Amino acid sequence: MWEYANPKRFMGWTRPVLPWTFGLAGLCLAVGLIWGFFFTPDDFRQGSTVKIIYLHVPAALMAINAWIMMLVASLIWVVRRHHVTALAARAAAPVGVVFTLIALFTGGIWGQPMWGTYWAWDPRLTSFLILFLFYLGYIALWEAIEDPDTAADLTSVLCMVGSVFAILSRYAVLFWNQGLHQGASLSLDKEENVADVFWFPLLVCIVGFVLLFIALVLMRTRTEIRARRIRALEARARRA
Amino acid sequence: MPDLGQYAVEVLAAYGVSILLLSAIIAISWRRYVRVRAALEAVEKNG
Amino acid sequence: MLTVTDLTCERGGLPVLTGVSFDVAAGQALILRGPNGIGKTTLLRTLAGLQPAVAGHVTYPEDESAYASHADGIKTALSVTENLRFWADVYGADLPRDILETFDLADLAERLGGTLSAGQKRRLGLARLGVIGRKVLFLDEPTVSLDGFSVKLFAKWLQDTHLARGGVAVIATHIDLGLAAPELDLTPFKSDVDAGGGTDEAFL
Amino acid sequence: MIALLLRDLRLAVRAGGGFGLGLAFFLIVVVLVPFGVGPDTAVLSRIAPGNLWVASLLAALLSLDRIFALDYEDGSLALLATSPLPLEGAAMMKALAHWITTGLPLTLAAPALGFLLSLAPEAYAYLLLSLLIGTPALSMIGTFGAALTVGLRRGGLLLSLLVLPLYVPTLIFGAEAVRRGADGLDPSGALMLMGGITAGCFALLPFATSAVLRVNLR
Repeated sequence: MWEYANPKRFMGWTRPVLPWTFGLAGLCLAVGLIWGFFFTPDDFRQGSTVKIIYLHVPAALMAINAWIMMLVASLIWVVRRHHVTALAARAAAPVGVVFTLIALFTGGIWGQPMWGTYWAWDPRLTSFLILFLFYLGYIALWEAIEDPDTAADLTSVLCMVGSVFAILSRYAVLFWNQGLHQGASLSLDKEENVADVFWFPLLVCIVGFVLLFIALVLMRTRTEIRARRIRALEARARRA
Repeated sequence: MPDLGQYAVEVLAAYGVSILLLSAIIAISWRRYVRVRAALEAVEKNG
Repeated sequence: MLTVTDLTCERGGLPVLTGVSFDVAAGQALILRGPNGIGKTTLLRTLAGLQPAVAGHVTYPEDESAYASHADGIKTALSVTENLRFWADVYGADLPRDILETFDLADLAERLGGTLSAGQKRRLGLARLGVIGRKVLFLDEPTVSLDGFSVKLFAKWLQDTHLARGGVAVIATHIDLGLAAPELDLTPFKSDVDAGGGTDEAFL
Repeated sequence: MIALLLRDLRLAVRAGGGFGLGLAFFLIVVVLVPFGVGPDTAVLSRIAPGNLWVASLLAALLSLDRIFALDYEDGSLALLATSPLPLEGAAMMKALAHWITTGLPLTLAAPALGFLLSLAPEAYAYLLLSLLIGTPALSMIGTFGAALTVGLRRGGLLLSLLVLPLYVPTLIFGAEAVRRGADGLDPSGALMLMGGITAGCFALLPFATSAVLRVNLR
């Protein structure tokens, strides 16, 4: 299995996979969002704002999953030193930032009709704000370090330490403010509360977001591998 | 166009901004993809 | 006492030296030669354990090595004696009574590190090696900014004290220290342009 | 290891600025707050716990980049890494030295500044206690951040960006403990959680710090 983490092998198998992933992601997103936006009824309590669920929930889910993927990739890099995993973690971070921003923005907009204010220091929204800061620090560290292996090592350690502190922050924030988030109607862990009419398009959207994330990470990882190869070739040319 | 009622602005803004952000990350990633691919081809041709 | 077999070291992701092998017996020194950029510093840092070797083995008695780089690690706000005492404490050693005389620092004992000249700082940095009492020394350009007299002083300490006690030293230098020590020219070990190893290999 | 601690403390005293600068910064931030929010003592008293905590956090942040930068530049960090001293221990001593030169003075000065913000009288003990328990964690987390950025020429701003999110839990529990104390509630829960964070930081972060330092010395 580790064979596929060799840069050349990775470039090989991702080339045919990439367009299919993008195509499927686009299809799922188009179907899910159009279905959700045009063909679902309004919620009797929330009115049309329930339509935000098709963006908010998948984005929030993927914002966290992107970080978890970066954590796993960092661990693999530290243990097995497979270059592709380190570069994939780097490639995933900006995508995670975009998902986090979408989750924050749609959450805030949803807050206006629900809570009467665009921003409330609700524990979940606050946690996403903190996650956003972690993403920024991670990306900034990658950008600041010249040597790619040093950068991979340092960002991996930061990702691991950051994960621990992100979880701590989550609990600290809960302790600090009990919150306004009405989990029952919109969170996934209580999916039985989401009526089927809302659930199916939401599921399609989630699949779409997952596929879009995979496609973007594959594409960006390919870019990172190529950039790294340019660097290696130039370093060798300088020595010749 | 479905009737969005009193929250039309909020819902449309959520969709608009989200799609804009997604398009932006796709566009940026794609642009860099093409550029780096071209740069690598140039380096490989010379080397 | 020090055995290096088939060592490959890298700098910036590419191997610079391949297949370096040598032995240094107790009481012996080895002088590393080679043009700038050949990888003398890289080799010494690899030997000292500051960076991992790409391939090969380095063996010497555990907890017996010390490394001295271009920088002396002198604290400008501490006096000469305080600087030395700190390193003695870190290594759990006593400050040898004649150490200041050996390196011609007796008159400067209470001077602050920041007020020393470049050569005086270097002598203080070398005196650290006399304080910590390690047997295997990796010295990178130890005589930079030393005058002729100080070079002799250092060579004398190395020969009469360190090597005489069964120590070992690997020294990268461009000048003649006046030691009866074998020299190793690193030029033949220079890695080929397409040599394997190095972290960049996966991308080439 | 004690030798390293003593050396760092001696350097901080001799180089000047070590003790004084952080404290002066703390004072200035606290003095500026009333200019920003107005002189109403009721308002000031309500926001005092959070203000004192945020101000001391920023003051601790100020001197972080000096923890390793000087040792890195003059080469003593590489010498320390090849010395018999375990680098984990060195990292912990560095954090301890930073705490003694900044965290401890801040803790001791905080009650005096509490008067300026008309902190509720019941809260003084908890302010002192929470800072005493919490500032060591700030120093240890900061030492980790300083190790991450030690090889960078202009790492100061990046260091703040990396460290501040890590400070969130400590800040929340610290300020919460003082606030509960001021409101006459029981702050022991917050204090205990913060103590747990501090203990966890000192148990785990030295390893992360030394790993990062070795990478940066490569």
